[in-house]
Amino acid sequence: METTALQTFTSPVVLFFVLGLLAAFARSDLAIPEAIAKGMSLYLMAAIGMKGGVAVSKSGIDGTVLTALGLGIAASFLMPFLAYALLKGFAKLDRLNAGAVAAHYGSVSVVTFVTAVEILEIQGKPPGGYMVAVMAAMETPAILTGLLLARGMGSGSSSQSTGEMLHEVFFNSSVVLLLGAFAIGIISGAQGFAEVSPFFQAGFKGVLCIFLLDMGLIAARRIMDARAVTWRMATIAIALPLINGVIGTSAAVALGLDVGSAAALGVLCASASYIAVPAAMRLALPEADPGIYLTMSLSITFPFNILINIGLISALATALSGQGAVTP
Amino acid sequence: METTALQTFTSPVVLFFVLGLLAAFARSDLAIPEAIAKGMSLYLMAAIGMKGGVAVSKSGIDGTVLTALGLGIAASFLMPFLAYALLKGFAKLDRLNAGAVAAHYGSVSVVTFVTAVEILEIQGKPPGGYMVAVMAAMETPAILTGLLLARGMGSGSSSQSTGEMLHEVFFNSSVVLLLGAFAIGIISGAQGFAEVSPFFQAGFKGVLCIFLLDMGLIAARRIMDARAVTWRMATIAIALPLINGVIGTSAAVALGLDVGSAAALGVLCASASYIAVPAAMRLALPEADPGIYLTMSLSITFPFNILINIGLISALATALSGQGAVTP
Amino acid sequence: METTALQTFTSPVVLFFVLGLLAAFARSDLAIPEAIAKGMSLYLMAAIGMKGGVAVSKSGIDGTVLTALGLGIAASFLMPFLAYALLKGFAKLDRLNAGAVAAHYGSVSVVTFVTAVEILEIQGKPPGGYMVAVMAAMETPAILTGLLLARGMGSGSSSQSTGEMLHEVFFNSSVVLLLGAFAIGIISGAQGFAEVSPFFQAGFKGVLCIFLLDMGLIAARRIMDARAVTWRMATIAIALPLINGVIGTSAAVALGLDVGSAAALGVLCASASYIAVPAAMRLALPEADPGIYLTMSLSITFPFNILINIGLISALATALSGQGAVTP
Amino acid sequence: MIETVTRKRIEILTDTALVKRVTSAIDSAGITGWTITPVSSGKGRDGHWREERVMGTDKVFVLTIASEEKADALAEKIAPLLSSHGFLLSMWDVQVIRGERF
Amino acid sequence: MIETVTRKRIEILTDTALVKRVTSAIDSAGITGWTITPVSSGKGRDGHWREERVMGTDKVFVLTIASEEKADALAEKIAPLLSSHGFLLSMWDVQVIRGERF
Amino acid sequence: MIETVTRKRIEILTDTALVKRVTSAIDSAGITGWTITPVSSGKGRDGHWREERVMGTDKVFVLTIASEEKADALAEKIAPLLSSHGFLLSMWDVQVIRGERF
Ligand SMILES: Nc1ncnc2c1ncn2[C@@H]1O[C@H](COP(=O)(O)O)[C@@H](O)[C@H]1O
Ligand SMILES: Nc1ncnc2c1ncn2[C@@H]1O[C@H](COP(=O)(O)O)[C@@H](O)[C@H]1O
Ligand SMILES: Nc1ncnc2c1ncn2[C@@H]1O[C@H](COP(=O)(O)O)[C@@H](O)[C@H]1O
Ligand code: NA
Ligand code: NA
Ligand code: NA
Repeated sequence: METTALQTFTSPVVLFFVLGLLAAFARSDLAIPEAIAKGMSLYLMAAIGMKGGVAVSKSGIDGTVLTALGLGIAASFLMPFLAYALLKGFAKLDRLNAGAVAAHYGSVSVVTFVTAVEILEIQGKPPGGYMVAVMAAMETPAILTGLLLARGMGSGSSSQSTGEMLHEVFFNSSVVLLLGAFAIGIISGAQGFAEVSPFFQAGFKGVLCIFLLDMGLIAARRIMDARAVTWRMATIAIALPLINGVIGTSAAVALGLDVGSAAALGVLCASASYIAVPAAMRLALPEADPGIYLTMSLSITFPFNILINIGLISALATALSGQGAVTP
Repeated sequence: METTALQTFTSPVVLFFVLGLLAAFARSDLAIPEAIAKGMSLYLMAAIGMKGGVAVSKSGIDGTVLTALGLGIAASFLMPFLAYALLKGFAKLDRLNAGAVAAHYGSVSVVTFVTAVEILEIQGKPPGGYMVAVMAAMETPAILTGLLLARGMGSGSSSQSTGEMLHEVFFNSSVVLLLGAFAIGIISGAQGFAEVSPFFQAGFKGVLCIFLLDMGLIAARRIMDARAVTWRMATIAIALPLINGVIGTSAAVALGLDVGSAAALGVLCASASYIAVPAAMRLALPEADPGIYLTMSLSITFPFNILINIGLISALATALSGQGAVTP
Repeated sequence: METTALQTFTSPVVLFFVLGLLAAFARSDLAIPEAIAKGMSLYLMAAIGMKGGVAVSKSGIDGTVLTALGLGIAASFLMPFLAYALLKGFAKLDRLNAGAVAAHYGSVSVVTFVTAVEILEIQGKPPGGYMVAVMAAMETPAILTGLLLARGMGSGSSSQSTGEMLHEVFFNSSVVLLLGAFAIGIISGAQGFAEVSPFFQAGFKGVLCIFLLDMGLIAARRIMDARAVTWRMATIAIALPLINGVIGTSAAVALGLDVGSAAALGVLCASASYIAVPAAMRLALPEADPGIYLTMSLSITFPFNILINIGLISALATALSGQGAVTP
Repeated sequence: MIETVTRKRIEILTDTALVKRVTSAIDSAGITGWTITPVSSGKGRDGHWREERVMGTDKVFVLTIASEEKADALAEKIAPLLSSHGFLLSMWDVQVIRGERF
Repeated sequence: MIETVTRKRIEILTDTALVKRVTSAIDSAGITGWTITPVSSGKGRDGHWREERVMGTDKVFVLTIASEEKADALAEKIAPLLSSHGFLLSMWDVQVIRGERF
Repeated sequence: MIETVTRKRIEILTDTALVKRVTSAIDSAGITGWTITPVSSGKGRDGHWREERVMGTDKVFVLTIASEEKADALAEKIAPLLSSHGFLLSMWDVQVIRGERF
């Protein structure tokens, strides 16, 4: 654990995130142009999608893959209920905002996942390539649960905007790009990937550094501006990744996933969306306050996961796998 | 041919283009920021220019190079006449729009060329490095012919705007960047290129993937919005690349170019500009309708070339070269 | 010197800068999107910072490093006095503008430094990695001197804007990014850098090419528009880099720096800021004319340094070091 | 002298995600066109926001020129969404040439 | 109270490629300055367009503030190009400080 | 018919580096909000400038809607900076819905 935590904090990826946080807290004017930040996020999704697809084109799809997919989808559907209960009960949020926030915690953060993969690989526990598909599958179910919670069953929402929203949910740009690149990875395989790997593979960690620098800047600036977030909400933004991480990792180990994949699934459960879900919420629940859901997921949960929780989940996965198996 | 077509469709470059088309048809909100797209197009032109220049710095300039240059320039000057006749006769376009569209089909598409080079290299028929110079030389002559056709000889256009237009034609950014980078490639040679090849060479195919993703999105969105394009125009947008491709390839083989270079010249003839020429037309013929020329060249001809016609032209070049030579 | 000058002009990095100058003088519409240019400048600073940090993590900090740091800081504080005297005396600038321009010449240009490092490495005289820290340390002192000169000691400036300005000076984005990446390089060391080197190291020269293309475009366009710059100011914009370069190089050799580092320090002294200082001046001296200080530093001094002065300084450093040492 | 006529110019600040709601209201008010311009940041009762395209917190201005009558119809349609969707609407008279097209 | 004077503000939507036509009309009308702002997309009689910088289908707003007299001169100059070049022009009265510079 | 009220719309062109001077003047005039939009280039008495983000020569429009009284207070505050800081200010009357929030 010691080495783990230390390795985390000597990785340039994490250090650039810390630099972003510090620069924003010092009120430096350092800023990445929005077009560049958007371009980097598309690059990261295309690259991670392709790499996952190439991995699956080698390993094939077996029972473990289907188990992990099923577990991920179920988690995404169900996690918002717990989040909703805490948000209404403890943080006193109204139904609308509680449902919107819950959707974020059921869904996933691509960058948290990617950072976890980097860290797990350094620790010698690389997750399976199929985990990318699991991640893509976990993006949307939580949105449906969150809307259900926010609006109630017999909601009077116009069917037009529901259709628009469902379309947004299933064809939003991150889902399309992740799954599209995943399919391209499967079709073109290792040979096709070789042609483009200098771009998608060799450049990956460097781009991730600059992207995390930007995320650090944005997360810190947002929390300095935050008005709507109370200490109760902040507490939940720390508690949920801990709880969801433990549940996800334990279930994954219990169902037989390898250490790395179990940790990755735990991280997915622990992470909160701040790209796909906010976009869907703005359309489907425009009355909900982005100042609450973005600040919680991006400014509290995201740094907590990157800096602390990935390390904890990785250690937990190792411990649990060690108990269940003879070989460490 | 079978393997050829198959290889085309397992190449990530082509698959990303297909992904772009599909995402746009599914009305996904996936979009590449405009600044990034523009940056990628500049990168591709700088890289292809340099690579061509380095190749010529090795091979030198000989009779074949001059033949190819002459053939390309002649084709660019002459092809608009055929296009114009078809556009006026068959598609019933007025003189102005027929001339504007004809200019596009006489000029070339850099990205179609680049994609063809990638595919030809996979097929073991790499074109000569000098073809980049041929491409640059083919960009502008067609613009002059197109304007002549659109305005007639004794046109009453003010001499001020003609001067402005001619300047735009010869100093437009793609010509300057392509030829400039070509010259840099010649001057700095293989040794100078080695320093920058990780950027310009290793990253090339990956950037091309993302750029083609964007082109797929734009082409499909444009055709879904298209109002001005009739089925007759659409037919011409398929017929011209076929006809021009056959003419260009045959002439190139007849004049003794190697298979790869002949196919590349065929592809240049078959391709239609959607970067340099639209910009010139907007200045020189502002009354012509971009909804016609951009939709035809970008949304019909471009995908047709990428997905089908490059394969056909490559096969034709091989067949024709096989007839003329003893060695296959 | 002959080979040196020749090598400079066959390096793609310098050739792209020349291409930018020529394209702008020919009034081509070639332009790099602003977001891309900004992104590239951030990339270059992050990369150069990290590389310096990694070098220092290997070599450690010794007396030479501290000497170089002290020399750089002293030069940055003191050089504006000479510049100010010349600007007031010879170029007849008023106090305000003379102070503003002087601040630019005391501070440094990151891209001039980076280009010098590339050229010195080709010539087999790589500067020490710690020179990056020297560069970062030289950015700000000159701003303080320049303001003092512009406003006088007992200036009536409101304390609010002074505080704002000092904050800008010490937390401006280039200082934060350079020093932050430098620290990351030290912490993560060679092993951490290995992960991200395909991005930060392999891509570096290529990005520098495109960035210098843009700088060439901007420098030439600005001088064609220039109204405020007289021939006297232009003369100073050539004289100062010559004088400061000689002073800086000689002092560095005298204090025992190796050839490469002495040349690099000379280049830093010779270079004029056009990123950090203009931003600070706009805040602190909004009445000063950017048309003067940007045109002088960016359109005259910068090209002069890139095309001629780096070569001169390198030769001077070699000559001086040769005199002082037995081994060449 | 060129002849000009008076029309209303309406400008609506909206989240990028909600642009379609605004433009379909414009279309259904029978107005012939609209133009969208980018916005970088702002401050209101809900505090400060910045364009963060990755998170989708970017806003745009939708502007349209129309006859007074159609402009009023549009305002009527948009008014209920002003609070719930965080729109900001202002309108004023402008002179245009070739007024028949608006 | 600060003294203000009334001037005309003219806004012209134009293709990026044709900006120079507009700005030289402004210059030749004797107006002291202009400012260009970006535009992302729009819809008109010719259908929908989007900024596609690679293809050069981007548009901008050119805006200028001038005395009524100069503004009319400009409108006169631009009017013939409105249809053929797809320009969109609107103008209205604004108050400015230091009116002598316009 | 929707009820509208008249407010002043103020638009200030400023260097990006000096935005905070403008927005704090707005805040201290008691105005509830402001919006910033990008600008690409321009020409004035000091010649032509272009957005060059690397050099920090980019400008923006800061726009704010306020009651006449607050708008005048703001103009008063900004006026001294117009020349020294190169600001450009124009204002005009607009109609808004839900006028109580401005
Ligand atoms: N009524 C309108 N209000 C605002 N912008 C318009 C309007 N009509 C047209 N436009 C803009 O002007 C462009 C050209 O219009 P058109 O010439 O009608 O195709 C459109 O794409 C819009 O950006
Ligand atoms: N008459 C005008 N109309 C619109 N914008 C102007 C005008 N005059 C100046 N500007 C803008 O204000 C900036 C500064 O102007 P100046 O202080 O005159 O150099 C210019 O670069 C333009 O962007
Ligand atoms: N008085 C105002 N003038 C200009 N823009 C405003 C004003 N009030 C609000 N805004 C803009 O509208 C957005 C939403 O405002 P609000 O709904 O008050 O949070 C703000 O972020 C600003 O961009
Ligand atoms: Na989650
Ligand atoms: Na062609
Ligand atoms: Na200096």
